[in-house]
Amino acid sequence: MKKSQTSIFAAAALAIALTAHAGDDRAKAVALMQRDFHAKGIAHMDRLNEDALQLVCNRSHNNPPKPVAERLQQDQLEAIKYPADGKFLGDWKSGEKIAQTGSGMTWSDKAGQANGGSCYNCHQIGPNETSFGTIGNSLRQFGKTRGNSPQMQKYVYGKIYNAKAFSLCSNMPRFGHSGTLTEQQIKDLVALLLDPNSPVNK
Amino acid sequence: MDQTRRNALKAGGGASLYALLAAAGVLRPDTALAADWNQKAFEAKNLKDAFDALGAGSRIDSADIVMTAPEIAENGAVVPVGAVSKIPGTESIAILIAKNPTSLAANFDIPSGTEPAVSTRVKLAETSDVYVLVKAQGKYYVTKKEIKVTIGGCGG
Amino acid sequence: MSSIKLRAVVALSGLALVCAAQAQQKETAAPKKAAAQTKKAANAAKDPVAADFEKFHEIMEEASPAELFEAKGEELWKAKRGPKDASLEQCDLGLGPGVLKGAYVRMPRYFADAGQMMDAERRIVYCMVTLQGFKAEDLAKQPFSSESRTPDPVSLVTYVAGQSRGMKIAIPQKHPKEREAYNIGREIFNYRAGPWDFSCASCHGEDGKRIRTQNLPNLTSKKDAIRAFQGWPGYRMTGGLMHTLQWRMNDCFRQQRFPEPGYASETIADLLTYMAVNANGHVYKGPGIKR
Amino acid sequence: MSDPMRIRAVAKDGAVNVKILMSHEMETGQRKDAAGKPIPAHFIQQVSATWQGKVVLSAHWGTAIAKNPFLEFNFKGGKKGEKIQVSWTDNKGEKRTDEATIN
Repeated sequence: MKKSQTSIFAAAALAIALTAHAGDDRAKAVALMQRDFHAKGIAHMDRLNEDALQLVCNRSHNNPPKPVAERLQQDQLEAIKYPADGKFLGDWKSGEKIAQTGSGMTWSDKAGQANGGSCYNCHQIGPNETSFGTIGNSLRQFGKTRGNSPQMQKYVYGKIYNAKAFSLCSNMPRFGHSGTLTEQQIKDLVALLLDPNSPVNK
Repeated sequence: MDQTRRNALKAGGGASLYALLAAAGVLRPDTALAADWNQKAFEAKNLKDAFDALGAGSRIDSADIVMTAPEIAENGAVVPVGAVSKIPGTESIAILIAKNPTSLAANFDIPSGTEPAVSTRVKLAETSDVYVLVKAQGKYYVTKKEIKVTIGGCGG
Repeated sequence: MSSIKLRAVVALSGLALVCAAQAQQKETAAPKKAAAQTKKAANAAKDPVAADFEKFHEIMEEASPAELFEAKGEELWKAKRGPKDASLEQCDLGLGPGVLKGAYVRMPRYFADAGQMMDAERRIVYCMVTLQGFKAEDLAKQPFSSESRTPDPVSLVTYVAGQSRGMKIAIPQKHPKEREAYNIGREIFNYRAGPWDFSCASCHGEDGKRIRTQNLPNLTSKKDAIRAFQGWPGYRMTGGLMHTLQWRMNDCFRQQRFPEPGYASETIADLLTYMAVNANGHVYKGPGIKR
Repeated sequence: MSDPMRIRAVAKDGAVNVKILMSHEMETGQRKDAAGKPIPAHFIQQVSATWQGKVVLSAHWGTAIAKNPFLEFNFKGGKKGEKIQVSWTDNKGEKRTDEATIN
């Protein structure tokens, strides 16, 4: 099963790679970066290597053919690790702090430190934070309008864990997949969005 | 400034000696004023103490003071503030920031011949009311405006 | 003071607002009023906030602290310095030795003597090495401004940039290497990688977006591209430091969660070529002020 | 040693507009370094501008003036070609005077 997925993916990726017109410049760009960059702090050189998903998004200008996108989204979805205890709602107050915090994973951050979710950088969320970005959609009253069902909780958990499972070349980082946020942190963010007591839903 | 003279002024008990020297023509009044940095006012930890230390215990709200400042500061570290006084006989213009660790930011003496208008840039520790205090013919006039301090771009 | 200590000083600054440290208690304060404000802010999409920022930005740029660094740069440009005890007055910035007027708005460009694409800072470093005998490795050690130190190339770039104030940006694309640099730069701009899957385009590829309250120019569009050029080198209000485009690229890659690009490297020159060519035709206003 | 000020003085309609930029840290004394040690305050306390021997502005500053301070004012009487002097003194007793010609 695993193997066949990989080969389907490889074939698709190859097809895109072959049809891409800027391949030569891209190859030169990658070679140049490999030469000119250096590891610093926790940011090692392997970060310059595309993973499979990045490769497909890069070569398709973030617009992969539908069958490829669906296939790869399925892979991403299947790789999401949901909480073993089956609970998705953490503490919305902690969630708000995580949403506010923008540090983590840069070369100036330390290994092992608690990372932030940078959520406000891109989304409107709570009512009291007027300094929010607009790269992502507004999440105001997210739970109020969408409900708090177990399915919704699982969806939100999954979306934060790996946004690419739902939209392959989304701008949103894969916070769980990349090891940026812990299970508990993601639960807290789910609570921020869905807990009826969270100011987001007031 | 001449440090010796300043010390002499302090040692000599301030106002009386100053008046004496000024009367004798040793000091020009405006230069002497410049030497007198009001420590008590500048170190005051809240607005009331700062006003009191400036001698502005009672103040008149005035529409004749025009403050130019942003509603929302792009960055609290550099906030442009301009103040113009249309009050006749304006002698000094001060800028105070309510929520800063020390409230008094600046005090400008306006000699005759200089327009009662100054611009500078201040730091705001957080969203705060900013006051412009004008002294004219022995009375104090004031206006205020809230300036918001925001969080900008960047992830950390 | 050690550099580590300095970094911490910057991070601890009470007045320089650092994102990570912010406003975690805000949730409790005056919810009703704030909610109304949020709504208002969200509704007025092309918001007065941005207009207000711009207005005061312009007022401040009329007398920008960047001028202090321009003056410093001029002094450094003309002074005999380095192991060769020479000034930079014979440095060729692309228009002939010693020609400063208009040089900044025509870089990056291909320099045949070096056989390389060079942006202004890369070229100035090259001149400091070839004319004055400084070592490139030394200049690359601490190339960005800190509280205790403004590196010489930063002041020099600011001076050189000031000499193109009011001139039209005209980055050349005649030489094949210049056209190639543009194409490679575009690929670097769009290259997604790293733990957060970011490229430059993740933040700078769409119109009308912001991060927190900061507007994000769409650097792939002709209309916005000028904003990658305008105001640089810039006096950054946070920390009150003078920064060049070399710093801007470096810190963008940091926040992109990438490893660190080499200072004054070809990668940066190519990336800057892509962005600068897109800004061609606009009038450059000289060193500016940044948030 | 401190860097020179940038002084622009422009005569227009009988008044001189003066814009000054000073190179100074304006350290508040409120900040701490990595070791938790307070960074001592270091800021300009007094600024005065003179023209023809007459003080045309004198300012007293606290720690809230932004780093690399800016000051703008207008005075009457100055003419093109005349000089103005600007001096500052900080809380450590350092001082600096620069001169500019009115344009």
